[in-house]
Amino acid sequence: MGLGIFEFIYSQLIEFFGYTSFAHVDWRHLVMICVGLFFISLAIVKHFEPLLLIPIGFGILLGNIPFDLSANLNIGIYEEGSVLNMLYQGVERGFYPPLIFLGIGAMTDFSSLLSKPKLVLLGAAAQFGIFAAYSSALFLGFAPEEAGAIAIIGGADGPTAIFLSSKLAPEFIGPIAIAAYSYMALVPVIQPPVMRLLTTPKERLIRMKPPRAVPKQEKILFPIAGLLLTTFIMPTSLPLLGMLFFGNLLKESGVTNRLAETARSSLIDIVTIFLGLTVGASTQGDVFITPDSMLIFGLGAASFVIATFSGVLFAKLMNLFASEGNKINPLIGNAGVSAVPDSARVSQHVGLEYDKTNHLLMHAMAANVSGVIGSAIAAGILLSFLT
Amino acid sequence: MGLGIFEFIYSQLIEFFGYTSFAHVDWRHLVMICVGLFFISLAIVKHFEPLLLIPIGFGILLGNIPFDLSANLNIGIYEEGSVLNMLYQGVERGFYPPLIFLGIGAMTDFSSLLSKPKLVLLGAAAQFGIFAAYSSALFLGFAPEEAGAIAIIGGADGPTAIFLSSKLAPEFIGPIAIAAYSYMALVPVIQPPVMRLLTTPKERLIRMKPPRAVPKQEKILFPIAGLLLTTFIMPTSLPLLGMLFFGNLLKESGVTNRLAETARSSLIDIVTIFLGLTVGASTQGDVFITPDSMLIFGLGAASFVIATFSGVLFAKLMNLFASEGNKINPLIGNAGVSAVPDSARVSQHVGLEYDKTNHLLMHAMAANVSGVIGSAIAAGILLSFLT
Amino acid sequence: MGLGIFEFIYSQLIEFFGYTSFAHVDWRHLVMICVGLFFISLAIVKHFEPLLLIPIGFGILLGNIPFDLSANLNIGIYEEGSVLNMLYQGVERGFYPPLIFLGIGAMTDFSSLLSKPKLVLLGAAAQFGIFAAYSSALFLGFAPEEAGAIAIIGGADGPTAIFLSSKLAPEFIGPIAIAAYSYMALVPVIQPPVMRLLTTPKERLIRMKPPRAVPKQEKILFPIAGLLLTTFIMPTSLPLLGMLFFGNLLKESGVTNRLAETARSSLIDIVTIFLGLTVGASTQGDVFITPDSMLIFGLGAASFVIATFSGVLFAKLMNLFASEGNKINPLIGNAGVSAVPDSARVSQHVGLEYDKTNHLLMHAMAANVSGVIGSAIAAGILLSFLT
Amino acid sequence: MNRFIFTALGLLLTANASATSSQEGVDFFVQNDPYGALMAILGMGIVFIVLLLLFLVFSVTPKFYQKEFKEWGSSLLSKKSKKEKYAIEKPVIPSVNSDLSGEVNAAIAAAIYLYQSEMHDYENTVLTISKVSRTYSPWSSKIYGLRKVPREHQ
Amino acid sequence: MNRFIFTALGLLLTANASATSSQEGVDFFVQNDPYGALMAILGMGIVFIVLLLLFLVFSVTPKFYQKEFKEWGSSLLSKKSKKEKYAIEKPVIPSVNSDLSGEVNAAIAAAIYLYQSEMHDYENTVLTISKVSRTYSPWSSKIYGLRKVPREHQ
Amino acid sequence: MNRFIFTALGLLLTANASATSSQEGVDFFVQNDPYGALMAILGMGIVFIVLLLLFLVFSVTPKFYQKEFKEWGSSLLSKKSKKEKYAIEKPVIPSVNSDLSGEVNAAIAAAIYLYQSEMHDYENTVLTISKVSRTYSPWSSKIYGLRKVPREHQ
Ligand code: NA
Ligand code: NA
Ligand code: NA
Repeated sequence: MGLGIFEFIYSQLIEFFGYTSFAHVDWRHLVMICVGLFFISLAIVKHFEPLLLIPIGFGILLGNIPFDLSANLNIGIYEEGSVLNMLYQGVERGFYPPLIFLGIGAMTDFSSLLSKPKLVLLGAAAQFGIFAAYSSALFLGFAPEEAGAIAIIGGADGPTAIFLSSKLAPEFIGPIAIAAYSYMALVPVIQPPVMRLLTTPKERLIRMKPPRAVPKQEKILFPIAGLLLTTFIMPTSLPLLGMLFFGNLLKESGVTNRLAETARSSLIDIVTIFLGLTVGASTQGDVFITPDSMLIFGLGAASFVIATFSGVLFAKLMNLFASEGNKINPLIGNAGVSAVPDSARVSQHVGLEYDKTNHLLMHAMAANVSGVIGSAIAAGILLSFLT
Repeated sequence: MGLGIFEFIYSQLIEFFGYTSFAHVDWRHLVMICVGLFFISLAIVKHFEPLLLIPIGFGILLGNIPFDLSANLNIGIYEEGSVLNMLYQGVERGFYPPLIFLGIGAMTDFSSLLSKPKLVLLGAAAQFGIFAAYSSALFLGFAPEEAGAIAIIGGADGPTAIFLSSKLAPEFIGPIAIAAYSYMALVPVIQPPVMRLLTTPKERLIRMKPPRAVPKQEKILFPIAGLLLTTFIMPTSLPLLGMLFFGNLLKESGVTNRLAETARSSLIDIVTIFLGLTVGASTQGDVFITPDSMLIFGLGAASFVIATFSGVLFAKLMNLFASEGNKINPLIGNAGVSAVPDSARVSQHVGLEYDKTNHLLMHAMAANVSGVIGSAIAAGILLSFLT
Repeated sequence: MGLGIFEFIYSQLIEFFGYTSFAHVDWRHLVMICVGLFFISLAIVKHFEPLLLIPIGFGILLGNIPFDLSANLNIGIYEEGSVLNMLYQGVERGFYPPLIFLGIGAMTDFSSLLSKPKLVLLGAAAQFGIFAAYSSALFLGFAPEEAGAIAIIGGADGPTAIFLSSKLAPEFIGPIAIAAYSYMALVPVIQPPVMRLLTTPKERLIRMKPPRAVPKQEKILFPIAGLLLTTFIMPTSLPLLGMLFFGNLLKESGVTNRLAETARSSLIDIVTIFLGLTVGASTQGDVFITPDSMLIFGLGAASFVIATFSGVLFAKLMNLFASEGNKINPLIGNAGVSAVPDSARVSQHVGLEYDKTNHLLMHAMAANVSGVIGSAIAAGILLSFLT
Repeated sequence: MNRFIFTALGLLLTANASATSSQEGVDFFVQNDPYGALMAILGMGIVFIVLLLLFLVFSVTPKFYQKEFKEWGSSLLSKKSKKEKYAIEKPVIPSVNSDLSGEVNAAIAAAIYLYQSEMHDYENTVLTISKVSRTYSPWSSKIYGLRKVPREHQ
Repeated sequence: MNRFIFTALGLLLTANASATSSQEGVDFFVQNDPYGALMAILGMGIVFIVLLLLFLVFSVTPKFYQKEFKEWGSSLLSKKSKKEKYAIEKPVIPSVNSDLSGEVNAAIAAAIYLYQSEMHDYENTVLTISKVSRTYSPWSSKIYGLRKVPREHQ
Repeated sequence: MNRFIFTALGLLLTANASATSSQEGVDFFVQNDPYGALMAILGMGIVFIVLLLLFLVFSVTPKFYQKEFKEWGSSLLSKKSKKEKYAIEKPVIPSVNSDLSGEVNAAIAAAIYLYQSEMHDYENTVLTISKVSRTYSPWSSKIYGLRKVPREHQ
């Protein structure tokens, strides 16, 4: 009987072992766990986009704790009924990105753009990274819808990327979102070399006129006129731009402060937590580590570089037509890619390296917020043409 | 080949044009866009109910940017899967109104009512506007359920109107909600003439005893006893009144301040943003501008006027039975319609016109919050009888 | 004709009466209403867990206002489409408990545990209450899944109990949740006698070394290592522990304060309101007052007592192997059951009775938070073995 | 005639009436109430009944609780809460009887000015009003005037 | 050749073009745009058109509104709001023409230092920037420097 | 007998065990564990294993990180963060060794008084406790005492 008990306990331990992650783990889970740990330490040590990298990084850990899927335990992100799956619906259905845009609208001051409307064009030029990535993705054999979803990484805007890929290529949401957020965090590493390469020493010292103070009425008018102008031409950018301008009107109207405050604090925070965590958790090693994912990462990096190129070069092009005193410092061209506000900060940093009193931040912000609008329009175009 | 390219670009431009709103717009969209702009400027310039009119007004803009519905782009409020449609579920299923009532309960101080319980009857009298509108709607040919949903506009309470119409006549939610919120915003315009018409100069100078300070225990008892008394008689008012009294208990219990604080800030703000935006967006010109909508607007105006009449006249009736020194200033009768707190403010304003030291606000608030309870009960009655 | 009218009104009154709660109430509703009132007064007068008892108590009132179910009014918690039913989904699908754990993680300082890791074992020992209750429930004739769900009451953790019972025995969510929360509120009544019974006067005076200050790096490491260690062995505790450690990383990382702040304020408050209210409302007298419910209550009480026993006795056992100066005051053993933070406060109170300068709170908190982790693991085990 | 009224009342008070199915609600009103008169009478009747009940209960409550509730409360509560009770009730009695002093009137006027000029949403007014109501017990006015208002404005 | 351009433009400006069904979108691009060149041209074109429109409108707006809008506004608004208007516009004109004084430069530097050292999320930067932008009208700088920054840090 | 234990341990440590389907979980326990004894042994065993692991890891961590982690950290971090590190660690060493001074005891007593008298929810206690824990490094106590408490009360 003593033997019977031990046989029994033995079988129990086997049974128990089958429940643990050790029975299900493979190298890809471990690789992804390392990626998650890397994201978390990047956020904590280097302070790169911590509001995104901490949730995504921890989400990667959550998503890569393997278990017995056949047991119907309802705990994995791809199992219906699990809490992660419920929260993931907001990503899969493209529900979170417009809410994030609502919050961003409620916290963004468009004064810099209103003060110098011509800088808006830098935000247009940098979208070339998107369309170059679209061509490259086609060339690498992706279907047009997939190519469109991948291309949007070049928009340097996480919510836009998630929104568009949820519509065009839901199977690629994970790698596209991870690529977009990773490169957004790495903007301070990616952009400066390109900026230095394309500018002359003289150009880097160009001083721009300080922005004027923008009266309240213009700020109120902006979200209203902005909505009508952009969405009448490209109605498919409505979900993103509609919410962005709505949030901005809540902020600027002056009579709905409490709504604006909630939109830019609790609401956006809750959505950020859920979005980051589930995007991270969607990267289960066994479905995430694929050749396609690697191609997507490569295309993403290329599109960021190309977008920076186009932004800086277009600033130089605009200078050909600008009178003396109205020249644009091409070091703000990179900010057109969006990646708010990191790319604007990069402009400021690089600018200060060459002239300690030349503050480019405000001008770069104008290009920066235009880049957000520009890539939301580009997303609308891809959605229109590829649906 | 050069010709080929231009032919091609030509066909592309046609294709592109088909995607823009210009290919789909008609006069009704433009009319609604003007209405939306009017609501927004009313809120900003005149400060009429901005927390409602800004989201609704901007929502009207969003909802009237037309696009190619046949393309299944999933961006319109009536297309399943769009973010606007998801947010609209809370309106369509009557989910938001109880949450708004939760927040209102958590921010309302019922002291004024507890201090002078007899003013509660003003809140009953003003509900006559609802039933008069019901008769009128029947007379104009609406079916009983539709008539019930339309009649509730006279309750002067937006969430109640949305809740009841979502249950009785979902196809009319849009016009009913817009009518209710419009007239609530216009209370300062609609009510004063009626009040002046029905009162004598002497009546307008009646001074009422200051309200007593209400002990904490009574305030705690109120939501509990209020719930049991009202919902045992009319259980169908449970979704609204249950939440209202729950919010109030969170506030008054003194031991759940953090829950009350969240209910009356983040929670109600988030719901207000979503409710306002989607109610506005549900007014797509092509489905909204109909003869029925016009009738609904007319009935709504009439019921507001009748409700004000009944409130003021009932105050005068109560005075017939009141001893000297306990008379009610009939200028607070209008506040029984609810439209919290605008109608109470109207009482205060009109009262001050005739006597600069006679503050009617506190007394009007008692009638005002009773009006909220009264119309929630009326909604319960209509729901009971017409389901 | 006069008679006709009265006959008509008579029939109307009968009709109306059929709509009121008076036509549907039975003694069980009234009993439950008294229970609800008792919970509310316990919270207000005795300050026992008011954040739980006020919503649950008021929810019990809401759930026991009876009405004509056959009328399809869509107002009851068990009727699809009602607002209560929608909010109840978060309980039924086990969606709220992980969100509560997220908030708890974001507000919990694990320093006390990190400072004295060996106290973690008290949190393990107290879980014996769970498994003893499991045996007892089997003995009383419950099926294994039901027994598992009932047993988790001994974990003294409301969200864990709701989570597990939603997975194993959804039909018992109501009584299990009510039992768990009731006994958690009654911890100051249940535990002290057991603690006095099992300890000698000398033991009660043991002084423990003050906890050391824990460096920031260790605090950051804890949620990450904690996640990997616990969920690799028991992946089914992922939904609860994953969220707990995620919330804690948001708090400790130092770079995501705004997310942590939202998680521990608006987010947890909103979920607490909804969870409490709907758990309360799910106790409709006619489905709640059953012999099974009574057995569940009995088993719950027993498991709380057994858990306290095990915690205190294990502390004494650990002292057998501890050197002088490293002894544990067994008065903190009870805190291993979790019931955060009430059981830790009980340790402090009872400790002060015997020595006015011996503060056990910090040490008890270490056992307390370990108890939370311990019962989440126990829930994972039951879920694994019984699914 | 009276027979019916009494039977109806009797039925209202006893609980053995078989509840009629409300499914037929709409049909019934379609046939019997083409002008909405019945709905108006029943509706206003019920609204008045419910609110009259509220009126009656909360007219009686203050008297009731000032005797019974206090005793019950004091038997339940510890000495600590006695202090609280006084803190709550002391201001009550004088403020009920006293006329509005000039000072209080000024506080009301100021509060009203505030809400006229800048407060436009539900919460603010309600809070303003609750502040006004509290200023009737004069020594609490300063706290609310100084501490609460700025926090609500943000 | 020009015929096509004009016809296309004409069609863009008149509203009677029958919108083509977009269902065929993907198929179309599969067949006609294997390298993405068409998408690039059309896409960049549309992005530039939309943002050029924004540029044009908001280049014109300030001039437009400084004449018309003000009059329309002043006819609508009461005397109270006149004060506000001045408060808003006074700082505008000098700050546009004046060069950056040393003091303002210092304020910018301080703000930038702040965001470099501790602010790492979107909101903070945006707020910092909006604060910097406001410091161009010097007398508002103190308010923002002292009151807002600590509140945003928590 | 030992054979089984070692084989079991071996299987636990190697990863080639075929995971048994857990679908049969309930059936298994119905047949083999009518009194719950097996569940109790396995359950308590696993709970103890997991928490023992936590205990072991976090007993070792402090020593480990005080050597290695610091060096790794200092190689990664710039000079700016050196200051931070000192700010964090200075209070650590003295507070571990020092006995509780009277001052600290008073702080604890005050904190405990606070939570006894007015704080009744999870968060407040946890926060109180975290504040108490921080007062062990005496110079931080004032900040928490003055700045945090009022904010958490609201
Ligand atoms: Na962009
Ligand atoms: Na009303
Ligand atoms: Na526990």
